[in-house]
Amino acid sequence: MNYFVKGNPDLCIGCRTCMIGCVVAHEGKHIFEIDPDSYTFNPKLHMVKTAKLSVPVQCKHCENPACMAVCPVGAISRKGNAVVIDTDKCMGCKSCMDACPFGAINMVPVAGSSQADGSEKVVANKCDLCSGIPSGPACVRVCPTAALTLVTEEELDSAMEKKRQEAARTAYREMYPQK
Amino acid sequence: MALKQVQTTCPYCGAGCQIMFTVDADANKIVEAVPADGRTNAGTLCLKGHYGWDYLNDPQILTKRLRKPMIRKGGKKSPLEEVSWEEAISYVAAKLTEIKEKFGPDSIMGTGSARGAGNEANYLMQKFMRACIGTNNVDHCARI
Amino acid sequence: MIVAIDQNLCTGCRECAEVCPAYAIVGEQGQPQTIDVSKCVMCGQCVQKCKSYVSILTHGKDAYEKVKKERKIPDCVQEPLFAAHAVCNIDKVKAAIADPEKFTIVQCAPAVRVAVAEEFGADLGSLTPGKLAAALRAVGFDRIYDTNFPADVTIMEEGTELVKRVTEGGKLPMFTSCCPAWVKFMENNYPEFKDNLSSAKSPQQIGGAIFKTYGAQLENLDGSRIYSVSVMPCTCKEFECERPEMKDSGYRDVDVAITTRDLAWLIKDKQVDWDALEETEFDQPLGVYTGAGTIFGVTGGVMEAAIRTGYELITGQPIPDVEVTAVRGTEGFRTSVLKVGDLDLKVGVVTGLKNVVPVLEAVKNGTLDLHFIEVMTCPEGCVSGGGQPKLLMDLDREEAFAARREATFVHDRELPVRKSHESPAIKKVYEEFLEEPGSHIAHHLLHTEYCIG
Amino acid sequence: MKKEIGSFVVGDSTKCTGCKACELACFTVHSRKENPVGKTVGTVTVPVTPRLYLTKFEGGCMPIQCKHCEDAPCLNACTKKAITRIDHQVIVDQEKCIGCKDCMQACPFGAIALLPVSKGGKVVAQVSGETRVYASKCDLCQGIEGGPACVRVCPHQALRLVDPEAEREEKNIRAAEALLLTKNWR
Amino acid sequence: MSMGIPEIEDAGCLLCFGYNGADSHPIVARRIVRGRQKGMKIICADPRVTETARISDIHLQLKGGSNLALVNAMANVIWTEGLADTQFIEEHTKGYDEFLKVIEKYTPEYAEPITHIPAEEIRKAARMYATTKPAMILYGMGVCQFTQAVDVVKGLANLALMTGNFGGPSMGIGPVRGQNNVQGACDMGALPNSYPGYQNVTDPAVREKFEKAWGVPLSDKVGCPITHVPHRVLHEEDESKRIHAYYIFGEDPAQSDPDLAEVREALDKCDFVVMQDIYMNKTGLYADVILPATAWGENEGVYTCADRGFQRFRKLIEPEGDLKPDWQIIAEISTAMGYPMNYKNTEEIWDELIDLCPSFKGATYEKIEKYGCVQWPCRDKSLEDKGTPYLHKNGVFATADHKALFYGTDWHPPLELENDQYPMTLSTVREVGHYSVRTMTGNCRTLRNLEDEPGWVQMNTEDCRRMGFVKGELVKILSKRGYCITRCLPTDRVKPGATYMTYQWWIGACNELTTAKLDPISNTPEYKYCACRVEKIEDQEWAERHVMELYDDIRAQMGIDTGKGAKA
Repeated sequence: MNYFVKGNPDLCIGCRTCMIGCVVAHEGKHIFEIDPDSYTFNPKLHMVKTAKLSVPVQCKHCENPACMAVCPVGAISRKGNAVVIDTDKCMGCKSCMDACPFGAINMVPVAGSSQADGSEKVVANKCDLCSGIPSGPACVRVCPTAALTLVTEEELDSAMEKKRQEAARTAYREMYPQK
Repeated sequence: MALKQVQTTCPYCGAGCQIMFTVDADANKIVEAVPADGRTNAGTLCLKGHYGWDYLNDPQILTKRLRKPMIRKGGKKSPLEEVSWEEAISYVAAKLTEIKEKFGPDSIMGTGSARGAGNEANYLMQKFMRACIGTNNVDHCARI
Repeated sequence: MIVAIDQNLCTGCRECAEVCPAYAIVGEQGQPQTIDVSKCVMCGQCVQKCKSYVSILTHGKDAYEKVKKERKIPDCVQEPLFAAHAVCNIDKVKAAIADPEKFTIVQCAPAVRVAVAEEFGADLGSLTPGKLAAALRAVGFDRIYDTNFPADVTIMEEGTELVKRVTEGGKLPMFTSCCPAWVKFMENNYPEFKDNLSSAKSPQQIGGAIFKTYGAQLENLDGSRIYSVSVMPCTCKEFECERPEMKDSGYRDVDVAITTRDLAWLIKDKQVDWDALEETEFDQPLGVYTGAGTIFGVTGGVMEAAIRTGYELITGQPIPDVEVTAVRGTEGFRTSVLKVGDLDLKVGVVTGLKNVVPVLEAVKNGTLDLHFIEVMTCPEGCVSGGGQPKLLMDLDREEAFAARREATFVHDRELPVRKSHESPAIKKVYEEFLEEPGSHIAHHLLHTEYCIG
Repeated sequence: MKKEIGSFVVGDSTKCTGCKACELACFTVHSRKENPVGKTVGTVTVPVTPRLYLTKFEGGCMPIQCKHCEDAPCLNACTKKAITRIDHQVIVDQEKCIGCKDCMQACPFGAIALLPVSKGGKVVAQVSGETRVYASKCDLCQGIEGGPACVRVCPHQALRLVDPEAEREEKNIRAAEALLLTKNWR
Repeated sequence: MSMGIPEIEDAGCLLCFGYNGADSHPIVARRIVRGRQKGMKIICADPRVTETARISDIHLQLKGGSNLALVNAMANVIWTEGLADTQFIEEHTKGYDEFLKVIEKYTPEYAEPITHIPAEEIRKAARMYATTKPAMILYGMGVCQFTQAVDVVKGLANLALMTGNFGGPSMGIGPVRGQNNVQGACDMGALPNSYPGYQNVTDPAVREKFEKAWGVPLSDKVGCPITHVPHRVLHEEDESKRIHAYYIFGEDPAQSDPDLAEVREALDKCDFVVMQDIYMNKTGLYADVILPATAWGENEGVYTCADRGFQRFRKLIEPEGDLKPDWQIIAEISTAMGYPMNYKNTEEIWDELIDLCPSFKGATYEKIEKYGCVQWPCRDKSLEDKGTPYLHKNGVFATADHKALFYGTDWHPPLELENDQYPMTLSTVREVGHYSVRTMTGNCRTLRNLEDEPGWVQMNTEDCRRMGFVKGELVKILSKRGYCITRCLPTDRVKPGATYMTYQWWIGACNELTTAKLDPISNTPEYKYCACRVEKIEDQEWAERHVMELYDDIRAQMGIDTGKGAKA
């Protein structure tokens, strides 16, 4: 089962530290020394603010990923506990962007690359669970209110188990209220 | 490469968060900033705390660091010319003294700074305005 | 078959099955469809709907020419050809024109003059009767007559029949019989209404019968030398003229019926430059017509024409307002009650064959009591017929039908005579030939018995 | 927001019946630029050259057309530089195309076909007399009033114009609201 | 702040009045969110749906400019429903009866049409605040930046006094000071009316002490507040009062003061302007002399954070260029003018000043180093005195008789109301990713990439639909005083007719529009309320280019090669 990071609207205060953390983790610390327009600032999670809530939204690393199913060049695959995009294969056809019901994929230019007409290559961009980056998902680490949590298979399973036991207990209490 | 750890207070909002910096003394540059266990921030930082320090290497995105004292010698609209500290200090001292004698101490206004300067600089500024210039005309942006 | 579906072109989308009013198209979704001949009324709505064209990609570069030859379509035609198509009889017409022995008479339906120009790039619903007549002359017909004239005759016959049924307690309600697809539908599904059908033939057949008799006299030729061609907005007219009983003139009343689209092909085949044509008149005396005749092309038009004359037949007074707007409109079924003297004439108009079934059921179980019901198979009368110029995009349907309908009413308003019985040509044909409506000769030539087959 | 990436039309084989109204409409609105094509079939004197292609497959059928890729293989493959991006949409210049077929091979969707060029109501011939062809692909009805004709005429709403960026923001909101329901997941 | 920041999360109830923690102090917002998780009740009074409002139990979405009406109405409910802590009022306060006379007419029904909040909601909020102990009030610029700021601060204090919410932890009333050392600058006496340690300049005894310490006679006249400077330069007749020299240190009035057009004119007309700063900025364009100082990270000293905590800040890297620390520049100028100031380091200055201020006396460098943070008052130098987490312990107030004074007054509307020519209202708000005038964060690469010129104007989605604006479209926003161009951000978090802008943008500079009308006592401008109008820009291409050109012009004036275009 894939892992995923999810935001808790009750804790999130909409400050977007996670979005910068994500870019720093993927582009590396040298971005604090180079020209800010020389790399692509492409957070892989997106802050959503409505009257009711503020929370970042990112890829849920589905088990039957709709994006992987529609990719015509097989650029999307499972790697470890995450669903990742190989941006070398990707040609920006946006099928995955259309297929994803969460809007977790956007299109970003690849700095320094160029197409035949001189414009920058543009490819699909989504959360890769910081695969290959030490200390795990940066967004979870930098969030000041711990609104982001990494949900692993084990945690999800144990949570389900706990809920089922609780359900059993309540069923039991219906029969024997005093116990 | 000699790395040293320095804990300091964030220069931005009033929460007074403590940040632990890793500094490369030889290259005289900051390597990393991580949250420290401060009384108010307890090991967390916001985006300005985490990522608000790389202005120090003067990327000139918005504007640039002032490096040398400058005076507009040709009057109001004339260009700024770089001068030595001695010249600048004496020029300012002379001008302020001249205006103080001509119009009195209350015709000079000074400001403190609620930002990076620190308490000691603010103390000296108000002491300078009160003791040296002789006026209480000192204020800062707490009011705006 | 008059209307057929090409098995190799049909993608099985069944859009035609949805519009077919007789539920005559069968086949699985995605498989080539077939027409159940026993149910098909050849109205051609499937031909208007089908978009599955001969594609270079799917059927190959030379498939187009092959299909064109199969369907005997003139070589100069380059327009897209579709799976659902109607038969093309242009070769028969060309042969007849070329044959010195045959005296070719052509008659043109009311709805053709408001649509044929569209095939030459004119705006939808361009009214071009003058150019139409000129084009028919240029193509080489010997006599250019107009179906609007027999339409006026139909009004005389059918109007009289209606008055007789109403005043002498004949079988009611009386249904119009000028739409051959409706007649075929009734024969297939409601033969019990046989006697409710007006015995009058359709204007095409009345015209055909007159041209081969009275017309022949005028040309002092023998009827056998006349080759009668009709240009119709309808694919079913070809079926009607081949009906066994349509030979009261002693010969086939109408030898062949071609559609508006066929006519356009014929004009192009003869290299006639439509834009350069000078307007001319239809030939006399059987080409003169009234406003009542020309509005046959729209739904409610036959009813309005019949009332314009019927009113005077019953009250002896001219109708106060020649424009009987009460029966106009495009809804599938609408009724109204018209004060005709002291008679409250209850009339109904049906357009779109799917709307006639509930009406028939209502008449059967007595919940609907009307005197006279006009039935047209096509969505908005003959202007939207199966043989009319086919629209590339269905988005333009409403605009096309509305434009053609408006052009028909404009033509009606600009005509000097707007009631059939006031037409000089009608008076002349009755004086010289038909004596009076419902006379023996009129009954022999212009009326018939349906539901034989 | 400023339009950043290209829109595209996508079909839905669960709704498409395969009637080809879209192909005919696509050809009609595009051919009118250079040919006297009116509203009726009779006015057409040139071959039908659609820019989307009804495709049958075991699961049913649907039209296939260009996605206007942001890093378009066809654009990159076109050595003649006949394919450019105009207002975020990938457009083939009919005049420049020499029919080398590279773009057809580069496109993973098969969204490009070689079809005859027609002008002034006639097929355009080359010096050799053969018909001139060009890489025909969807241009999202750029410059045509009312937007993509295929979407407008489809009787079953089986074609959808996708504005990926606008839809992404709406989907984001729905996804965020779902997080309200899953926050007590453990 | 009377309480400490960590205490926020243990409060029973928080009345968050005109304060948006999420954008101003994310770490304070963290405490609010944790408090919420621990079951803290939240009442949020704010015209917008802020993050705090979003998770609040009661959101009093009041009409801008109606603060005092709401505060008085809440007081009215607490009094009429007998929820007041009469024992606390008896022992620790004065002036309760006169106060009651003022708020008598402020029934919730009276306040409803003014505040646009249903009377029942006001009752519910007042009851929740009065009956949930301990209850804490946090307020911010939403209270201070009005012409009735001081009255509303006193009004909020009344609520705390009425309900006995003083003297213990997680209660009291707290202005969450915005900037890192604004509390420090006030502590150090950079105020026209007070010496360091809030000792009043008009108090002869105090003045005498400082005259003795500094060896010179001192003026007893209260000085000129910063917001009076434009008037004192342009319209002051009395030559001895007209301001001829302006020594600006660590400030950027040409960006952060209201009615920038007037500020620019004043800077232009002022005979001699000195700017001592770390960055070239808009004020620098008008300065006659520029003195480059070391920036944070290149020097060290003490800051005072929002809850009165002295904390050290330390040098990280050596400064490049011919720079001096601020204190050294001031000392050298003073010495050059005949008043010698020679200090070896900041600690020497610190030791001098804490001995002059009784409430700071005990906060030596050594103690701050040891405990990391010392909240004043800390009166005893011994290490046992660790400072004061919260003030007014056991209800003992700093007045002569240790009793707090009630103060009631009537509400009056803001001074510039919307009219037919300017039908909407503008209020300034905070951008979480940038700080103050943005010369520091604007040069931080990732902060700039997250949010850059020309900023946003938040507007109600219905208004946007009516005016035909889509998200990100450049619009022109105008007031009587000026205009600027910015991007439209339609949001449901804002009520129709209201617009909100952040003030640190050079192009989307909302201070071109703000009014310079001041609170009579605090002289704070009414940033939170002025009349404005928003206009559509037809040619968006021109607008986008125009914004880029404006941005590059200003940067070129500041001597930067603008090859590197900003991502507008």
